Amino acid sequence: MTEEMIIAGFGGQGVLSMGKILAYSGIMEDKEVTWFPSYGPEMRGGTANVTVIVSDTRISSPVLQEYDTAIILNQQSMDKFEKAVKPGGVLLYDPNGIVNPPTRTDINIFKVEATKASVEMGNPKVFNMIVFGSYLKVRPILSLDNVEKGLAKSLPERYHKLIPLNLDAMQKGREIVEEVNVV
Amino acid sequence: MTEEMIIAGFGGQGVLSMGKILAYSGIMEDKEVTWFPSYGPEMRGGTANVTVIVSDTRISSPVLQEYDTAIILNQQSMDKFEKAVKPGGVLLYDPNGIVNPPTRTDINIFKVEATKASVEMGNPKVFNMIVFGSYLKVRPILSLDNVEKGLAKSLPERYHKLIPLNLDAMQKGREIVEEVNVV
Amino acid sequence: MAKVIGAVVVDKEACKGCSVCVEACPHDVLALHLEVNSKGYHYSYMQNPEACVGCANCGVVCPDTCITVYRAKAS
Amino acid sequence: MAKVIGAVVVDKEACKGCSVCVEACPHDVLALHLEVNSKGYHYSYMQNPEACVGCANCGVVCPDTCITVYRAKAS
Amino acid sequence: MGEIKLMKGNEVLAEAAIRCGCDGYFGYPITPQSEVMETLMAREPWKETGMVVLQAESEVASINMVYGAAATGKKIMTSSSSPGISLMAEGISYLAGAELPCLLVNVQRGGPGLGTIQPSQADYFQAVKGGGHGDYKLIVLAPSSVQEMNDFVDLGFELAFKYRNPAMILADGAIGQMMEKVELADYKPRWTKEEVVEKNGGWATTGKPSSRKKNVITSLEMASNDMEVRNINLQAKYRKMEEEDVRYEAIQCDDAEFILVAFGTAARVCQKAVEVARAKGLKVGLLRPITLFPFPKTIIKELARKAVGFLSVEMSAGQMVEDIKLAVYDAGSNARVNYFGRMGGIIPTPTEVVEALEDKFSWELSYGVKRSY
Amino acid sequence: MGEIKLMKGNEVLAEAAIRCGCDGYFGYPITPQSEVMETLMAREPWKETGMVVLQAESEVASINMVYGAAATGKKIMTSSSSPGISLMAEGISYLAGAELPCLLVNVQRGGPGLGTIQPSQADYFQAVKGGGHGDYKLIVLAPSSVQEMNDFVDLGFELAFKYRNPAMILADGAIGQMMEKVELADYKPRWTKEEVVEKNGGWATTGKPSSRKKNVITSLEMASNDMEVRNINLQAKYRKMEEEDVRYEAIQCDDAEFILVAFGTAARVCQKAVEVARAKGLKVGLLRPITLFPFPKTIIKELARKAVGFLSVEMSAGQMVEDIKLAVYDAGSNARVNYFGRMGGIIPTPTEVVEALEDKFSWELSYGVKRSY
Amino acid sequence: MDIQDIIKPENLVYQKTKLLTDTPMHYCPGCSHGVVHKILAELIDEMGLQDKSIGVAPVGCAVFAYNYIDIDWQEAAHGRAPAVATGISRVNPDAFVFTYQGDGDLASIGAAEIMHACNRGENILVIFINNGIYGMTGGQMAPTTLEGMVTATTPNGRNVELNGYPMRITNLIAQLPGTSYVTRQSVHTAGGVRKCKKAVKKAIQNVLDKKGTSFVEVVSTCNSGWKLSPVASNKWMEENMIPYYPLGDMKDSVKGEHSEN
Amino acid sequence: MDIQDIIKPENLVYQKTKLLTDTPMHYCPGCSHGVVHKILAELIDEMGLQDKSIGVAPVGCAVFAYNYIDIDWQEAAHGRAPAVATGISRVNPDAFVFTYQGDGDLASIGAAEIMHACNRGENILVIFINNGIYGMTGGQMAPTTLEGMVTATTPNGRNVELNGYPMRITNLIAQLPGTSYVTRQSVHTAGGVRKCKKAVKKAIQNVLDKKGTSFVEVVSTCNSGWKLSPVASNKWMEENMIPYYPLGDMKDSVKGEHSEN
Ligand SMILES: Cc1ncc(C[n+]2csc(CCOP(=O)(O)OP(=O)(O)O)c2C)c(N)n1
Ligand SMILES: Cc1ncc(C[n+]2csc(CCOP(=O)(O)OP(=O)(O)O)c2C)c(N)n1
Ligand code: SF4
Ligand code: SF4
Ligand code: SF4
Ligand code: SF4
Ligand code: SF4
Ligand code: SF4
Ligand SMILES: [Mg+2]
Ligand SMILES: [Mg+2]
Repeated sequence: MTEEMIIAGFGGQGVLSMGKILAYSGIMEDKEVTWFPSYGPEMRGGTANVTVIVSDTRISSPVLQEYDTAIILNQQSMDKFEKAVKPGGVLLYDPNGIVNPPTRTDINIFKVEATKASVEMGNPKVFNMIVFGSYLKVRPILSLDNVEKGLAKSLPERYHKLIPLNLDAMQKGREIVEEVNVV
Repeated sequence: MTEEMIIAGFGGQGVLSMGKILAYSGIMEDKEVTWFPSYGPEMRGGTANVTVIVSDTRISSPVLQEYDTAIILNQQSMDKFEKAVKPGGVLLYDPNGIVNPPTRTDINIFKVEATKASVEMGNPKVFNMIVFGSYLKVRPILSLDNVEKGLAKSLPERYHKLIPLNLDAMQKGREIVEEVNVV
Repeated sequence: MAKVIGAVVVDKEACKGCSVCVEACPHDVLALHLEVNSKGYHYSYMQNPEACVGCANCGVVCPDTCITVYRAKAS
Repeated sequence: MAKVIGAVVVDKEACKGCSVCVEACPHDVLALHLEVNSKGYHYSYMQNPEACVGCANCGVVCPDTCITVYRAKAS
Repeated sequence: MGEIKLMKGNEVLAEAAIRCGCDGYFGYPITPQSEVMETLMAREPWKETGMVVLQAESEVASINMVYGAAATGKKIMTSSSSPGISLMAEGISYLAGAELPCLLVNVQRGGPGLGTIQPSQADYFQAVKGGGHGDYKLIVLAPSSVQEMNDFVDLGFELAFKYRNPAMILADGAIGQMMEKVELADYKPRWTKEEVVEKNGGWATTGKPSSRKKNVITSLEMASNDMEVRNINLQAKYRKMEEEDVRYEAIQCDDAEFILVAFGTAARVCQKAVEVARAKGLKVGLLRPITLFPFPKTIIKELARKAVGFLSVEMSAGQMVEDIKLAVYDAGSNARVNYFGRMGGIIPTPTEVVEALEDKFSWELSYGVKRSY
Repeated sequence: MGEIKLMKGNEVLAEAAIRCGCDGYFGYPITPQSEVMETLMAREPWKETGMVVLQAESEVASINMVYGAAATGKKIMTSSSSPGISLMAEGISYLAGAELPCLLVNVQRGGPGLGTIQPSQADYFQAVKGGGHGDYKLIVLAPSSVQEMNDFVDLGFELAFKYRNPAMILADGAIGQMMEKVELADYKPRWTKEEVVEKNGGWATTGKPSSRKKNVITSLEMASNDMEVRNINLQAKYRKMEEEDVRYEAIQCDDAEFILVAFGTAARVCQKAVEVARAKGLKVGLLRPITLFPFPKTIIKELARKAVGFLSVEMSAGQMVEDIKLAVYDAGSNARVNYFGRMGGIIPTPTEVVEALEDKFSWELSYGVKRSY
Repeated sequence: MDIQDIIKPENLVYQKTKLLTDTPMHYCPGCSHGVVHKILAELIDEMGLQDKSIGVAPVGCAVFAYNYIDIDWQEAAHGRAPAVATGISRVNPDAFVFTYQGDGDLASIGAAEIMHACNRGENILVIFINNGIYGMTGGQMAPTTLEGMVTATTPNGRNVELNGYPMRITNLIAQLPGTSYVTRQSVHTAGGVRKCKKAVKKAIQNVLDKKGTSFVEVVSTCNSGWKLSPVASNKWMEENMIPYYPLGDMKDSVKGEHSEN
Repeated sequence: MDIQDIIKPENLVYQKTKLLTDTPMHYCPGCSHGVVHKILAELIDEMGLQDKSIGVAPVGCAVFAYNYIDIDWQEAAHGRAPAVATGISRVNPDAFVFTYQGDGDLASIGAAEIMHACNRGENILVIFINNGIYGMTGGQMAPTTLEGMVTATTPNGRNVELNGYPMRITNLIAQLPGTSYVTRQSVHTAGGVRKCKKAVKKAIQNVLDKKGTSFVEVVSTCNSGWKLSPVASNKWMEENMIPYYPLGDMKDSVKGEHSEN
């Protein structure tokens, strides 16, 4: 199994930490992982993205041109990464702020109203965990057990009390994700 | 004709400028010349020397290990350069301050009491020209005409009035130089 | 004395929603909009247009020079 | 009050003939020798040894620390 | 087994430094390696192991702080990225000239000039041929994973002290910025004052006791003869490194007709390229130099006897390819050496590498024999 | 014929700069090249031609002053010696990245570190492979006489402007310090403001008139793609230099079985060595690269077809020898390439060179044939 | 009167100067850099200096300044802008040359270059953006970071014992005989912006009059680095930065006048 | 009493300290460097610091200082002695670390390093030999060269318009909060030498007491560079250098005290 993915959105949406939890969860399942962020000043106020690879075997390049899965959280990232999803791959997005939704017909497109749901849950900070939950629903590459362990590992001790809230958010994401049929 | 020589003594004895006049005189005679000084802080208060090569043909290295002629003006230089004169070559020295005079028997040794003579002439500054004169007596590689031209070239305009004095000093050197027989 | 009235035009797409103009306005004319522009910023707009006196403070402090200011004598 | 008398020993070979000690001596004891040492320097020596009071000024200012100073009560 | 963590290459450098008993880090922020110092500052090792961490006013200052601290016989390091390393050129030449053990890290970005902050390998020449003046060599280690970022800190210090020579970890922005699983080393205590004196008291400026002559750290010799002796000794040391401390990894080279040669991030890509090529039926292997100096000449010479050709895959305009050619030349082989690379911060893809291989060796691939001249 | 003078290499650099219409010199004192600035300051060219001469606070400042002034399209130069050139590494990489024409002079001394002030050629790698970070090349000219110190100032500027690239004169302490007969060039006027705009207004920061877009001098590209394009363009420019501007001198190479390869002062020595060797009946020639980059590969390839072997004679531990080997390798020749050199400020003697030749090629000299592997 | 009646060309009182390009600035929302750029652009326009101006951009957040003001620019190596400007100005004595530098650039890595350019009295304007931090590289300590201030390299606050003291480099600059006008300004209020503009105008005029180096420090915010909102940053700056870096002219004289010390 | 009666061990009042080695100094006759070396050697001996001392030699005439004082030494790159000393001192907090630097080394190429080491309050002693010239390289202009002074690079005298102003860097150093004791001395008279020694002693004690950076400028001669005899140099220095660089303590406080500016 090898999952090559990108998570892309605004800085501040928790893109990098979502990737980190995913990678840690992979480690808990004894997989090889790489996590490679966009870096540098272009991040400033603009977009942030991270490439995550989870694999059973040694991983070659941490930087990719094509992805099995793209999680897309703003319009700029949609413009940049929709075309980079491998045929047959997955594109998961939050429609909030997306003016031009994806149009490809050779990939599987899912949408999750995570912004809305996080506001409903009264905590915009769990936004990324809702997205993460919906991703795992669509691509069940890791056991939820190990994801919980990964979460614990990637959060500093003092935030461990927030784990249940995060798990709830993930559950929410599993529930609200829906497939989109491009016509 | 190729003359490979070193002039060595204290800083302040006019070693470098003697070399320069020699080289300029060479140019006046359409010869190739190089003039290569010792340089850097070791000069400070210590010894100074210059390697001069005058040749009919293109000159290779400006730095030499062996010399046709060595003009030696203090003990340190004697210690360093007596051994570097080619067999059959010339060593010319001023005995002032020389504690250990040269001992080689396979070279031609000349001495010139230039310090003394310059004091007698009432002008210690012409010391180097006395030495230069004696050198040209021993090694008449350049015509005196061209030496006079070389002198004019190497002195700034405003010192040209000193040329006759310098020529006198050279004449003095020609007169007082004497061969030394090592026994 | 004729009353001076003003108005500003905010370049909505250029605005980064920093709120510096909001703070700088002596007459509480400006506010950040609930909506975001295409870059995701809550942009500045005239919430109380009638209060504007065209003093240009907002324009002067805006780091992205998004604000054009007009002033006229009230007729 | 017993008169203090001094004497200095100049390391002739180490001396560079800079004359700083000569200048520093309050009693004009020192001078540069007409002779040179093996490095060609006119070295410092006690020209007026009787005038020395052993104040060590010469030693203190000598950059090459060539001067050793002695002082005794005149007997 | 040591502690397992998910960490960035840059963070691991900091962690490994603390754990291997490093005494001091001096650095100046620059992307993409600022996390090294940031991690150290957050970890506050001065409270834990006594390790000193100081943000210098510049890279020029950093490298000279390293000089001063390393000359006291302790384990000292700095890190920077390309333009910052250039500013260290004089200091590095001094360190090499004075034979001071220390660890330098270059997390390379694209040049020349201010360039880009994206990963690059275009400082290979600077690292192995000498960015500074004079004849000198650094021991250059090229990690290709976060784990090696961890391991090479200790190894770097070990080699640096073995030879009294600066060692450099030549990484790139990708290895510095990416997170991978890493097994951390156990803590080694810092050398005590006594241990420092015992190990390095023969040359280090530890304060002169009456029992020994003064120790002087310098790279200056006024007399050319003395300076030449220094140089001869340095060269002898470098030959010894070439004999004793070459490191590389050879992957599927045994039956390979074509050898990809790549280090660092490019080697990661090439590993995949080998898979892709083998799947196509091409007999391709990968030689990954781990020490860039001393360069793995001997294995290249050996491989040159059997292989049809080498493809040097680099994130530069082609620098290491020269060292491969030199090794092949020395072997008297007529194996062909080609280059493929990307520049300006771009990492090549495995597919590109295989295509380049097929393109550059199209003749050999058609005729299946070594080209003869 | 121009004015004939007896001058030091360093003095001539200054004189030639004034005469060729140089607009500005920025430098910092260092032995063995301080006479360059000293001569300029004594000549006061600002009164004569308008040329500016400024003593900077450091070499780091000098090279960045060169950057600023050169970016306005004028003829700007600096000079230094080895440690000072190392300090310029970042600035040189910036100059190359921003493609600024200018003239740099390195009057080399022995390294590494503070080293010695005596002549050396150990900065060859630094000059031709890149002391700074990133993929870039300088045009490198190696004078071997005071006359060439004169001639290469104008030539250096010419090439620098032809390619919008920094050029370097790589001299050494011997050439800088020695006096020889030199024929000075006639005065060329400095470019007027209009001429500067006409020639370089397309890129130089001359002040933006409304008639053109703003000119920006930078080496930065945030996007890797753009940075790669810059690099590709740079590489294309370097290939063009290799095609159009290689310079060398071949002495008695026509019938030579053995070729000495040497530049600068070492080439002077080798010229004598050729005489000595020929007197012994050895068929020896001398190839003197004048441009070290672009390196005279083609002639080496040609010579490699006939010659038994090459001996690279250097005042370093052996640096240029690698470029000779690379050229021979590219030629597919099996001519042998050896190295002989002295370090630390020592100039080899002609006799030593001939002995080294006889020693290193004793096999070939006995059997008179090319060694086959 | 309706808004649309006011928004008419004849009522225009403030708009973007044409010397600011259309390229959107890459700065974080609320960053002081944008305001200072605007001041410069306006003055270069108003004073008719576009064809005489050569700007020197630093390495720092303002590295892309060259994209925003429509004049010729050079991008200098980190800290070396004063040397670059010296080079330009010496061979183009009639150009209006200025550097635009951050506190890391000017006071840390470039300390020697700024001191010496000012000591030589280079005929240039120096704009010094003191935001107490390294903005571009992600918020590390700068020489001007205040005691106790949290940055990426002082995560527990600047400890002066370990990290040294916040440096008032402008005070030192003012004492160098090569400088003629040295002032400290801020741009966080409309009044501040207007005052600062006046100061920069005077500084530019000094350069045109060849009076030596003019130096304008702008005490600024870096809300990203400070991890505060732009508005909160301005407040924090007023309460913390300005007391340590008090605003006002520090020197207004002619080049060559020696300091008292 | 005969001279030979006076020259007896029991009458010895002044001799070369044993911490000065037997290597003859390479300095020109009468050069101030030798005197300052002697002061340091005597104090290190008297204060019992030989095994704690690590000296940092500059690039400049004093590059060979390590040959003359019998302690451990490091030879630093030109201008970088304060960074080198910082490195030493930070990882060896109990060592007595000092730099010995010339005016070119400290005030020109090394301006950033000295300012920052002093600003951080590194616990080191800085000896600053201000002879107004670059001695080692043959007498070029230094930042401290006086107006009108002839050097190899100002053959017609320093013209402040072209070459900038003589820099009183010590005055600036004194204002940095990291310094505790900053003083300016001279060694051209016996009294001066004794005073200077006292100052250096105090400075060393400050370092031992971890009070921050101590800085001793010694206004010096370079008779070779000045092209005067040693004695005439001393006179010239008194008449020209000292008025511009007046002697005396500039700061005597504790680290962390801020300057007035
Ligand atoms: C030689 C070198 N060292 C370090 C860097 C990394 N770097 C880029 S900007 C910067 C500091 C920026 O801070 P400042 O000058 O205060 O500007 P700001 O971003 O705060 O406006 C640093 C350290 C670099 N590009 N080059
Ligand atoms: C990087 C570098 N630049 C320049 C030099 C040449 N250099 C050696 S000493 C020196 C200046 C010495 O002057 P100063 O520091 O005043 O010491 P002094 O000799 O007067 O005691 C210079 C420029 C060098 N060695 N290294
Ligand atoms: S012009 Fe003045 S009153 Fe009107 S919005 Fe702007 S700041 Fe407020
Ligand atoms: S100051 Fe400018 S960018 Fe900020 S909110 Fe107001 S209009 Fe928008
Ligand atoms: S000890 Fe005093 S009196 Fe005696 S020679 Fe020396 S300075 Fe003169
Ligand atoms: S001060 Fe010392 S070196 Fe100078 S003359 Fe006196 S004894 Fe000799
Ligand atoms: S990081 Fe700071 S200085 Fe840079 S743009 Fe953002 S707010 Fe401005
Ligand atoms: S050159 Fe000057 S500083 Fe150097 S030793 Fe001679 S007198 Fe002293
Ligand atoms: Mg800043
Ligand atoms: Mg000096």
